[in-house]
Amino acid sequence: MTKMAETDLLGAVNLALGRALQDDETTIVLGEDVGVNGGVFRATDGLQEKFGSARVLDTPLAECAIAGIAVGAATQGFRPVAEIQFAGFIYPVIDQVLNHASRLRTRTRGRLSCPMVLRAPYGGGVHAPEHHSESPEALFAHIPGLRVVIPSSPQRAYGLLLAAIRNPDPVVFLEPKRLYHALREDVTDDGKELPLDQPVYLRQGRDITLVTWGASTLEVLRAAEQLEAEGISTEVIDVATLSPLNDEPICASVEKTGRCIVVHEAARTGGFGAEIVARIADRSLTSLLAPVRRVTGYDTVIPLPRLEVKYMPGTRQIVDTAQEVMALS
Amino acid sequence: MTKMAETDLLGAVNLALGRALQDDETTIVLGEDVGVNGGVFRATDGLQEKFGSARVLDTPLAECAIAGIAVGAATQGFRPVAEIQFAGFIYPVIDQVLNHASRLRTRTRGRLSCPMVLRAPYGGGVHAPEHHSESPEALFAHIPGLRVVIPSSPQRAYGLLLAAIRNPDPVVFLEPKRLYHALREDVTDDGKELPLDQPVYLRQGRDITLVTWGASTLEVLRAAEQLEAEGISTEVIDVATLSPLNDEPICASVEKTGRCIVVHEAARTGGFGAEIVARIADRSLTSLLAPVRRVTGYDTVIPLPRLEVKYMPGTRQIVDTAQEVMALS
Amino acid sequence: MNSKSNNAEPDDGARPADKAMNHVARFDIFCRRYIEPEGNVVAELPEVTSDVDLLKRLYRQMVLTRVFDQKAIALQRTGRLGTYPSVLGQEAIGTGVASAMRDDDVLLPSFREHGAQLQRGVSIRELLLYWGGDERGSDFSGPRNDFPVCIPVGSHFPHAAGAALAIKLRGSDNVAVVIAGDGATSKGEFYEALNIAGVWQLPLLVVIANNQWAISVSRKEQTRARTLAQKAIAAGIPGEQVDGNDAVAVFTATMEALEAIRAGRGPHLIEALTYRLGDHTTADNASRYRDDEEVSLHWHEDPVSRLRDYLTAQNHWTKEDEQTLLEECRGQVDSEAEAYLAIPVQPVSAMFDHLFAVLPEPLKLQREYAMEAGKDDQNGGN
Amino acid sequence: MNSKSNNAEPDDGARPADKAMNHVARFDIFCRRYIEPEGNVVAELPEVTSDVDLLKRLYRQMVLTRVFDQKAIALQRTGRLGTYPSVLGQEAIGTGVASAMRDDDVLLPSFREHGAQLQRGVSIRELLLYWGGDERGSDFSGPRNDFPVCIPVGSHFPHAAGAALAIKLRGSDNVAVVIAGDGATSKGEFYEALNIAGVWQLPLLVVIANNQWAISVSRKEQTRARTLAQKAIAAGIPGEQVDGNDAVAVFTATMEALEAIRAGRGPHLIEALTYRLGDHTTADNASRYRDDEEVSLHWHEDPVSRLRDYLTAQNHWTKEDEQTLLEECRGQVDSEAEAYLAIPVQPVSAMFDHLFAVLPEPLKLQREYAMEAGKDDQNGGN
Ligand SMILES: Cc1ncc(C[n+]2csc(CCOP(=O)(O)OP(=O)(O)O)c2C)c(N)n1
Ligand SMILES: Cc1ncc(C[n+]2csc(CCOP(=O)(O)OP(=O)(O)O)c2C)c(N)n1
Ligand SMILES: [Mg+2]
Ligand SMILES: [Mg+2]
Repeated sequence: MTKMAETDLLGAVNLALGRALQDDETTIVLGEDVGVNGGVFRATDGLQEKFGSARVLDTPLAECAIAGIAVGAATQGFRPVAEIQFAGFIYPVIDQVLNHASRLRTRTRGRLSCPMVLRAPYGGGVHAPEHHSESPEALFAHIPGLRVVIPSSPQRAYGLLLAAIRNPDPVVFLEPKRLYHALREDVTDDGKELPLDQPVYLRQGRDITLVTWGASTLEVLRAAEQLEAEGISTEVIDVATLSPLNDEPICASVEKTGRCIVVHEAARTGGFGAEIVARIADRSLTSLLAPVRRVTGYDTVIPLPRLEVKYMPGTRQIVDTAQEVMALS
Repeated sequence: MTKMAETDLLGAVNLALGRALQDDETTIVLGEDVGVNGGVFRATDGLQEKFGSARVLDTPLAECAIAGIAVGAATQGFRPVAEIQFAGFIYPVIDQVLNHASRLRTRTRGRLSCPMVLRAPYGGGVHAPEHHSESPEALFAHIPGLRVVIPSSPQRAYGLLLAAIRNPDPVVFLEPKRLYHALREDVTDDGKELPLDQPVYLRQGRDITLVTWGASTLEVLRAAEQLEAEGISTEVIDVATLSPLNDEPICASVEKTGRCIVVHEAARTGGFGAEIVARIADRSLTSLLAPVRRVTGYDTVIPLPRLEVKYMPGTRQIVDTAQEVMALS
Repeated sequence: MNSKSNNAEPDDGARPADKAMNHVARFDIFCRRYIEPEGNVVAELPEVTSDVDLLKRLYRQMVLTRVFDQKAIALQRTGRLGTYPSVLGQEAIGTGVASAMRDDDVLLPSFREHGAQLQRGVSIRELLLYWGGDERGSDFSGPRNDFPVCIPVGSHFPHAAGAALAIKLRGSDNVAVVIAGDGATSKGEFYEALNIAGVWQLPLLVVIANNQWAISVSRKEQTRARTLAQKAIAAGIPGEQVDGNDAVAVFTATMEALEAIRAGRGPHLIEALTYRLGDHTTADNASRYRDDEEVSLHWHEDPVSRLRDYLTAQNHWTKEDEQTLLEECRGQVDSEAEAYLAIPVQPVSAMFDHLFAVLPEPLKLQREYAMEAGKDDQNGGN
Repeated sequence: MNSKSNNAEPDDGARPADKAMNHVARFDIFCRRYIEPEGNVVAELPEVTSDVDLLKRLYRQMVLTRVFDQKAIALQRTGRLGTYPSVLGQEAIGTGVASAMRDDDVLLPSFREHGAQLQRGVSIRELLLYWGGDERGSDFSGPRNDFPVCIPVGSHFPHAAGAALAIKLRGSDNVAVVIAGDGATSKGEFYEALNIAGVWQLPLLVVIANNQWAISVSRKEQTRARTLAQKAIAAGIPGEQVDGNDAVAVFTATMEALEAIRAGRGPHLIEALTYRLGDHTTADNASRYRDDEEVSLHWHEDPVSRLRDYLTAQNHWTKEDEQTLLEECRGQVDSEAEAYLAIPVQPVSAMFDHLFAVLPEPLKLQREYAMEAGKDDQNGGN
């Protein structure tokens, strides 16, 4: 059953979950409020009605156990897709992800494995309460044996989430909630996945490479247009799978343009932008015509809504930084 | 009471804890087995006997609560020094550290604060069981409002731990357990702290800057000597306070030498080495004569003891990489 | 409410099959109530509440809480407040618990305990400022040692144990009081903190505001335990239920527990039974997961009208008293709301200024950059 | 062991003061024992253990476990094994529990349950390989779905609930069995997993091997709960104590619990009372924190001699049987140890080869580099 429909990123997540539940009866969905309520964002809307409460399970309020139960079920032949309601509540599961999910295969030399997905809405910019605007991708991207995937459009959300669910290893799938309703596009519910471990070119250009992921793609693309108008041609890359990081396309682009800016919303120090820069400084240093800059959240706690906008890396900062980088070379 | 004595890093930690307990009655020590047993490594040996079980508290087996209790006591005027028995068991406390300890001051605009220290032995190379050889520093170094401090000698362990305990904000203090008994030096128990937020020059040189921290300083210094013998002069910097990172001395050194290698034991991708490289690629790019390389643990789970040595970044790899970097410029 | 006799049959656990089985321990859970719906008295009111003025204070405070709640929702609906969790129907818990506390006790509230915070002396303006999205709302001028509200559910239980440890080490007789919901009892921290508090006999009171729902997850889906009070048994500490819509019962149970704790008898758990009459927050639509009929039935249990009915029946309260009180409350809330709305946004530098006691050198450049970038209102991702 | 009557006074919880107090729930904890020290029978042995061969099998397995344990310690002392946690004195638990399990049940052992693993079909060679520091030791050829041992204390409780969920969803009647120590009951995951298992009525058996110590922290310092069995009450599921040094009691309690669980009656908790006769691990020195005298007293409870004494008294076991058995066990353990010692170290590439199902492209270069660098034995930080 193939349907094409215009949908937003949230709708695409819902489609992919429905498709996975439909195609493979070992797929289950669990989390707080994912059942009757369809998730606080409605990512799981209608799924329990369609697939029953044995496969779409409302859990008690216990994130660590949600992840740990997913681990246990995954080792015994299921493909759990667990939702953490907001990324701010994901920290109690790091232990389960790091010490168990990402290691069970290697600990047992392949005897047991852990094909599970941990989904969570992440990021700021939606005027949410305290602790609801976190960007923790760097914490997960440092964990060997784990994939960290972040979609930035409805189509990519659909295809990457399906790929994540079908992947034989654990995936942390972070959904930029600022994009949930930000753009709509046609998504064909054909069950086709998109490749993991593959950055995506969002725009081809000459002068400068802008590397980003998640909600920041919006600002980066906007900045790219402004820069184009000023005669600066940018190449925009959405990293999509942060870890394991395939730096080939990024380094290839930088070797072409000679300049690079990495943009992300998380705090700068120890953010995943550092890894991108380090790859470039290792592999493509001699191609660089200018310093590599990062436009990111500050090394502060993301403020409550009234000041939040001042924390988020904005289009203007990207444009300014690009101009500065151009001027430096 | 000032005593000078030759001691190892573990002994220095013990001295600093004793001094802090002595000098300030709001200092308390808590953790699993820190009391009668004196800690599984003996870091707290004799402290309960001397300061009583009200100030040196054996806790039940619950890491998340240990950290959370430290948070609660810290807000009410105490200076808790909590021990996590091994860094492999520290992940359940990330939630408490990230969502609470590091934020209470900013959340309350300074009304409450959290002067606590979380100590944990970390790193591999001691043939420990599974889950006992972790290097999680990068996870903490990405948390705004938190300090991450790692000593690499008995003197620095003493001075930095005292500074961490007296600091008005939370500190994660990671002790490289491979160094616990690796070297001895005179430590004067004079209550003098060493400055935080300050990388330390361990060796001055001309040709290449080696940046590192923790147990890897051993290999780096060994490599530096070998390189010296080959006519390559290295500058060695121990970062000491990873976050907030003061990159001035690092960039200044790289601007002098034109070359840099970062060495750490944790997995490479998303490791804190990336941040060091990113700072250099931003601030000191034009001084670079060669790519910046990282010599690190692999992006794999650290193996069990029989294969562990093959995971750890060794002297030979550092020397080889330095020679390569020299050859590239 | 169930009213079995004291020596009822065991509810759970293995039954003795033969001589191989020794009885080792027995536990009982009780539930307390003085005033039932419509203000009828089911048991003589306790000594501590013999003072009518106290009862009136409890009542006034509940009404103030409710008026505040209505205002907050109205402000949110008109875009002048952020997402807000209504406390409608649960006013007796915050009011009853906080009224029994001493000023030098320490409160660690969940995100829904505006009533307790108001009673503790947090101003309406501060509450609105916080829910309006401004950190200064947690810089209370009133109870300086109280915690800000806890958003990550249950993560404040260990803080409460830590605050109680500080009290115990200092040798004083104040108490740390933590309030959280039924959902919070599923989190590991709840049990970890309770267990340690038990071992160390900390001066800690844990109040569970069991409003039967955790967003869309019902109490029954949250745990198979018949009561939440019995979770205290796991920690070897006393646990009891109280009718959380009976302000007198909440106040009395809290008072007695606090006295026992001050006397050194260690931690205590109170499960207060209530019902969330509103949506989970202003971002929620409860009709997706529960019947309006269920909600209507629970209006019958409403704590505010219950105490009013009682006071009225005892001739301590009149229609005029009610009118005056409502006007007072509305006046106070409205003027505080005005004051809140007049508070200008913090400067960009505020992000940095309380991150550390002293801003570390490496962050100073970022602060300067942020101030420069922040001047421009175009900037930022929104 | 305590032997109060069934209708004993409540041990805990508020007592009814007046009419305001309703009794809501009651819970009782029992402890089961058939054979006491010196092999005396305190209660008629249950039907399921009427088969003498079964008792002999239990006994042989305990002896094998003990002989294995001695060998492991000896290997560690001579530098041929890593840090090792002895199971001395606790053999009845692993043996009793695992013997009552079916092959298609799933075991999730703590790090000390070598006895259970042996009974499940993990080979001695594999156990030694694991404790010798080689991941291949967790690639059991026997119970392919069993978990490897869990080192981060208590973190496997949720896995057990997850495995039980898988079983329930599949509709089969096998059971997930998790074993952990007394210390593990202080971890949040223990309660979280128990609670969810209760709500979902999962086929889960939780066995707590209460050996009175968590390294240097005594049972009393671990929790104020009088029993660990009563922690089940928090989750609304049955909990019971069993004399963990009585293999018959452990086997029987497990058997009955498994039957109930298979019949769909949901999760169950067994606290098995025992004592850790050895050091915590070979890296520990227990005399730092407990008296030798305490340890000596507990030798009296030794599960191995207890069952031997019983069998001997019943004329089912002779000195010669014992001699033969010991020789058999030693022979088996020695030859397995030889086999273990002959296993060469894994190649460097092994670090990468099971990290993912298929090594991602970006990691291939690292793998090559590692193989190149690893050739050189000088390399590495040690
Ligand atoms: C750790 C955590 N997980 C999830 C959430 C999202 N969330 C906010 S409130 C809530 C339900 C809380 O239920 P309960 O504890 O009963 O309190 P109530 O809302 O009923 O007052 C959830 C799931 C959260 N804030 N924290
Ligand atoms: C989460 C965690 N914290 C600390 C440790 C270190 N540690 C290993 S065993 C142990 C004590 C465990 O006690 P218990 O659960 O009673 O099991 P036993 O050792 O008695 O079998 C501790 C603290 C660990 N392995 N995991
Ligand atoms: Mg609730
Ligand atoms: Mg134990």
